[in-house]
Amino acid sequence: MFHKIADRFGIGIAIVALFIFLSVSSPHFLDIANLLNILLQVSISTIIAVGMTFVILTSGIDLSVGPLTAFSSVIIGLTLHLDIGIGIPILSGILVGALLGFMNGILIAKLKIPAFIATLGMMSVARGAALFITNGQTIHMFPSEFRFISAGNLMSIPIPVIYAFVVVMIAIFILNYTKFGRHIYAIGGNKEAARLSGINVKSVETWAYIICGITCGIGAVILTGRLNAAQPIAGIGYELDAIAAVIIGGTSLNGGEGSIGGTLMGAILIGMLRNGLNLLNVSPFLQQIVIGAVIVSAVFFDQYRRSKKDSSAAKGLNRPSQAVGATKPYQ
Amino acid sequence: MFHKIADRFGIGIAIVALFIFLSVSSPHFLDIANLLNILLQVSISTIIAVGMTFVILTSGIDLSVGPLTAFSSVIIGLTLHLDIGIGIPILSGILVGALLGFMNGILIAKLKIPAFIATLGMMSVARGAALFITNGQTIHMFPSEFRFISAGNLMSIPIPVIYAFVVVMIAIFILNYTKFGRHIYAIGGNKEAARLSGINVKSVETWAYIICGITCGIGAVILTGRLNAAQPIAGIGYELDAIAAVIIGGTSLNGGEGSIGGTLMGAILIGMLRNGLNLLNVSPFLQQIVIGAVIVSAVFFDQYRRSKKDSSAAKGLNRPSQAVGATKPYQ
Amino acid sequence: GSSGSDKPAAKADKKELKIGFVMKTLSNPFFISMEKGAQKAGKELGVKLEVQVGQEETSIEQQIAIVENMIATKVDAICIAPGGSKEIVPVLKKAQDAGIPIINIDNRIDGDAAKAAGLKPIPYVGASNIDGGYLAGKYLAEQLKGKGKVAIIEGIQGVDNAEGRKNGAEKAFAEYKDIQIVASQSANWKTEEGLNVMTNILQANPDLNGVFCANDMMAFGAIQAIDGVGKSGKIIVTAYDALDQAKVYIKEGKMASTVDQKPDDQGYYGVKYAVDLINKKEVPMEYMVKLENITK
Amino acid sequence: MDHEVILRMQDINKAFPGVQALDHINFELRKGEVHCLLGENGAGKSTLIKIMSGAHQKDSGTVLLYGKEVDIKNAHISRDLGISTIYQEMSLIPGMSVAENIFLGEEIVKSPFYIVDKEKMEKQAEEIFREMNIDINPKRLVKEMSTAQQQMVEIARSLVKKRQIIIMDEPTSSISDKDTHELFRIIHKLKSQGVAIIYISHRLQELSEIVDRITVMRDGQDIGTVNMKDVTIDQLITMMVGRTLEKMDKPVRDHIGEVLLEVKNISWGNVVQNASFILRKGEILGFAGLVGAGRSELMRLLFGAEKMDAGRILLQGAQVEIHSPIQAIGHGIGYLSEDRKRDGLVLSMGIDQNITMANLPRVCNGFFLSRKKEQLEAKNSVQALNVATNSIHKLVKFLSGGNQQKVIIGKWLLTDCQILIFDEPTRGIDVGARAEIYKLMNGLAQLGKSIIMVSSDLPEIIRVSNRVIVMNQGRISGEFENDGTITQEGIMPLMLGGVGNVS
Ligand SMILES: Nc1ncnc2c1ncn2[C@@H]1O[C@H](COP(=O)(O)OP(=O)(O)OP(=O)(O)O)[C@@H](O)[C@H]1O
Ligand SMILES: Nc1ncnc2c1ncn2[C@@H]1O[C@H](COP(=O)(O)OP(=O)(O)OP(=O)(O)O)[C@@H](O)[C@H]1O
Ligand SMILES: [Mg+2]
Ligand SMILES: [Mg+2]
Repeated sequence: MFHKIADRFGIGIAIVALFIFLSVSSPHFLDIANLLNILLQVSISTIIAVGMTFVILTSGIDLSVGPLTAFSSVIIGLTLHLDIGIGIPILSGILVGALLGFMNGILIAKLKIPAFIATLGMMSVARGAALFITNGQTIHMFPSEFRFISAGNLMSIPIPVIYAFVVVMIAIFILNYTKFGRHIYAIGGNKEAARLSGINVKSVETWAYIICGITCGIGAVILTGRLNAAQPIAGIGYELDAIAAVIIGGTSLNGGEGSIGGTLMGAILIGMLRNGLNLLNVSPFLQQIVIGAVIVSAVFFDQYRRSKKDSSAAKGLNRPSQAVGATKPYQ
Repeated sequence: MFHKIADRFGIGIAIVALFIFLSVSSPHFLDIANLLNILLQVSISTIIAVGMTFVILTSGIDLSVGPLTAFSSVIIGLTLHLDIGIGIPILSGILVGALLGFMNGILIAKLKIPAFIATLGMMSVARGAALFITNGQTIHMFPSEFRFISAGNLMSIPIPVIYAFVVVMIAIFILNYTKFGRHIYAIGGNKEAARLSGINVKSVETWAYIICGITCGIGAVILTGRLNAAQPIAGIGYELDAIAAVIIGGTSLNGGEGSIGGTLMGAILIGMLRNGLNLLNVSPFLQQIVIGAVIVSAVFFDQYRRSKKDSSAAKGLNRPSQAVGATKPYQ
Repeated sequence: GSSGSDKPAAKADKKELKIGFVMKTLSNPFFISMEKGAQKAGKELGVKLEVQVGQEETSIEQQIAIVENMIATKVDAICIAPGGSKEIVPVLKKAQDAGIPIINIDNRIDGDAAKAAGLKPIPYVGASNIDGGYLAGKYLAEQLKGKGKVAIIEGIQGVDNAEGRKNGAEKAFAEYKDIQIVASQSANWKTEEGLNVMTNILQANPDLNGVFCANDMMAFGAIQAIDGVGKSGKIIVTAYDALDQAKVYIKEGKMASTVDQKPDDQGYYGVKYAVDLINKKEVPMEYMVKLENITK
Repeated sequence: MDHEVILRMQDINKAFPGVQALDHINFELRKGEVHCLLGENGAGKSTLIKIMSGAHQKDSGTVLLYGKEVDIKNAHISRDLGISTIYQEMSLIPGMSVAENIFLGEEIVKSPFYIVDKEKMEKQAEEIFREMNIDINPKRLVKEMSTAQQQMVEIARSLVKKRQIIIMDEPTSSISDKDTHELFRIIHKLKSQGVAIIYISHRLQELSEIVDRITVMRDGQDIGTVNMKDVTIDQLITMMVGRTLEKMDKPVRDHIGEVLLEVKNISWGNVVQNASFILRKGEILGFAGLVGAGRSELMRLLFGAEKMDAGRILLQGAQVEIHSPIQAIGHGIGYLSEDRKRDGLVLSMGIDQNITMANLPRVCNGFFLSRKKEQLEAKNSVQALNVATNSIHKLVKFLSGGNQQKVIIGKWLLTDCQILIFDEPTRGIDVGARAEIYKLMNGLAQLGKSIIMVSSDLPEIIRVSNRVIVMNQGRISGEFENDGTITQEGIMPLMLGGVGNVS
């Protein structure tokens, strides 16, 4: 069973190894409270990494997730202060994320601007806009209902963790069980073949960016609640975290191959690492060194294991038979 | 003549437009001193973007250029304070850059770790190491010979500009006129084909990262001289600047196509924009919006112009372009 | 994991006390000095410090995570320089609820936010950025005899201390009718950007008389820029943080002043009062380190 | 001819994940012979030659060159041993010039600094092309050239330096008859100079012109080596497929119905000029022409993959707008592109997912994909088309060419298109699979579907089509009803530029 999971998401082994190591070396690591902490701390980055997975699967990239989150957060903050309840602010934050994602999509799918440049530009524009409309000031203090719904606890489970779980589930579902999801993979695998098979490449691509924007909006809701503040400078470095989670999870930057499950593992690996280093009170300078080294080694062992597996399987003599139907778990 | 240049480096038109705009709107822009300023201010980023061009041409990426520069700078600073002259410090700074680049190369070419992850790891490790060996402190005050040779003026031309010029020239020469340079393009164009042509792909790829590391080392020499300080936290955001310059200059993130000339233009565009916005004392919030918008528009017009040109030329001409290399047999 | 079995050593004197010391970053010498002061106090008082920082000054989320982790590891007290004065409140409430005493240093926790969250009063050790900015601005204006063109090089926009210092300086300049602010640009706390931005400001304003840099790091860049146009000493530079190197430049006449927020004192008293809190001794609700404008 | 053995491969084994590609293979190559490797798709031919060229490493076995054991660790070593290779998968660098591609890896350099001597390389390239009797500018970028020209560049690459062994893996699959002719002339010349050539092709007809000996492979094993002059093609086929193939039926004509599609005056630059034709229900319409005649482009325009400059399309008498493949598919038109890896398949996906890609709604329950339905459809297709695979989830990149082609056919069959355009459906496909594809097309036509088949293989066109349209330089230059009287000789002149009986 475990073997199977590790097989599907190679990085699983690294996570388990790290988990065991941290359990042994820190007495606090295994506390339920701490494990929930880890999940809470990775909830935002997981959600955004899910959106990023859609984008990267189409062989794109989104550098603007940090500023998108900040901008959404600022919008949420401003509308919350209008005293119109919490529904509209939450909705408008998510919609604003979707809108900016849509703009990314148009630039990339329709105007054919390389995703790197388009989203780099958006990164700069959205950040500037967030600073501009707030005049650089953080917006503070929100109603407690909002704080509860975005970052409270439900029977001692942090609500952001629940959101992350739901987002992950929906994403897995979309990617594996809908037409749209299949089209995402097809486009990333071979854009021209997808186009000639009657897939509306532009629209699917645009939607990938919209989805990424929506995840930023959801991330912004949680962030705003967690901080009880909307900061125009929030989300610095989110793009690297999200992309790293996606790639550690085995999704290829070339698109077409990868899974949400992998991304989740990637995000958890990073979060667990940061948490563990805090718990072990590793010096901040060394922490950076360790984080870098662990990420690289985790991916290295994953690669290594896969290449081993390939070559050992090859020794088996099975020649292609005409027989069809050996049902294998999808993907 | 100009037409030809604009053709080769599409972004030239955007640069000219921006140049004209700034000349008209700021009385100080056209001063020789200011133009030299711009060149001076882009010298480091140009040099590093040149190294990045090598890497991206092989279809790789190097996220670690900022921390590599910081680490080199710190090494230079520490050795300068040993009072052993300025030759050895300069050399060791550049060698350290080369060494870290070599490590990137090994991780990527030999251990097959995706470039994004390998250099992301290096980014974290090198930054941590730079902070660690300096204990986070900046190293100050260096001999005036060093400051002259790294950042002085030669007949009122800033020496860093000369270095940048020399680096650009050497890079153009290497990429266009040497076997190694051609192999860089070949690898980026079709790695498998290059391998089957007997090219030592691993070695060429590794060298691309070494070169990138060397340019970081050279950048570090200039930076250390210009600041008269060696900071472990220098170079934050360099990677985005360098990659942006390369891509604005028309090099494809997929590798195989692009030029140093384009990269130079890209770096100058960014530098000119920043300088102009400072001269015009544009509010810092707006600056970000403007920078993002200008970069995206510049690339958009470049794309647009090219597509116009293409469609007016023989139909069908660009269809088979993906014919070769697009087929990656058995991945 | 059977870590829950041993009860939290409720301030047992025998057990070494663990104090969580949270700062914004360690990539700024200011915080390194602060840490030194804290370590000094730690050594004197025989307590163990767990020093944790975010990746960057703006990484407030990471600070929150750090505090959450400290609650999990059951530190005996937390001494924190918050990356955001209000953002940090919710997690500090959690810490208080877990019975962990808190000392606030450097950046002051927002009073309204604290009250709204039901936070018990938290002692504060620190200094006012607005006052410091005012001090530096005033000194610059005085040096210029109340007349001239000045520039401000700001820190990262939207960050409390950056805004405070800028606002303080602007307040001082406003008191002199012949002082004109000709440029106000951000260099994101960075030396290299300070150099480039200052160069460009000088280009647009060749007749600039003085500049206030919101931290020393940016001032170091600005000094190189001024050197570059051969106006060393002619353009007056005032800055903030009192780094050692700044004092060197002041001695050389390249810089006029730098505001000393005494980060080492902040760190020292932060830890000291944290230990006092653990030992149920009384501590002042506010201890302001004395700001000092260091000049030649 | 002396019979000195240059290369001997003994007991070679090579496995890929899930496949024993080479199973105790023995092979020998003599000086000055043209030795053909023959076998069905996936038999292991390319794998065998890739071991000689250093692209793959054998798992076990020995390779002897002039009696001495050699270890060919990489492509460089292979070349130094005097072996040059033309790969089946094009291996050119698109962004580089022809001359640079030809000399890739062994560039000519000059002093100072060992800089690459472009002029000299271009001059030598020009000489090679002159010798090959074709007109290619060595300065041109490879990406700007047609597939056929690129293939000629590949061939030129192997002639740069004198080698003892030249390996050619399907060199003629995408070049014109004229170029094929030139290639054969060169092969004869090389042979007379004592060069040994390993030649792989699925075009059995051409073998007798050049081949001396043949080694037949099947399922990774060598079935035997024979002299060309001792065997007939039918015997070879039997060796390859392990059974005798049934004879191909003549095209049936009695089910052809009314006019379904009318194409009027389509133009696109000078690639397609004023092309008009009709297609009837249940008909197989062949498009003949030289490589580069504009057939593929015409089909792509019809399919909406490119936007036409002028022209109209009528379906059952009513004009339709087709500006994108989506619209084309909506009108019941499907297109099997000529380059299956570039335009047809998503290599990183499984067989099942490729098959359902163009018609996902068919395997959906409302909004949701039904895995069950998908597997059922895929299984049916795979069985109906006889795709050789052990699982419908197998990634298509691990299938051999013929089986990949069948997957694409399966994809379009699932769309229920009334009009199917097959562009070079049998390129690189073995005889067995070919026969299956013909049978399939016939079956589809009898079901009332209309088929357009573009092919550069004239015998194939004549065998399969009910009617033949000939194109030359972007124009339709002739049309024939295939009443059993048309011959290659009759069509050829129109392909080359004559004017025919346009009806
Ligand atoms: N790199 C690879 N990875 C996995 N399987 C492979 C690889 N290369 C070849 N194969 C498999 O090995 C077998 C032999 O393939 P090979 O390419 O040698 O066939 P071939 O005889 O050249 O066929 P064709 O006529 O279609 O070119 C096939 O089953 C193929 O799927
Ligand atoms: N990259 C290119 N550069 C120049 N001309 C091209 C290019 N691609 C196609 N052409 C030209 O376009 C015309 C039509 O090509 P098309 O591919 O449609 O021909 P075809 O008859 O289908 O032949 P093929 O068998 O090569 O597919 C030819 O004149 C060809 O030379
Ligand atoms: Mg083959
Ligand atoms: Mg064609």
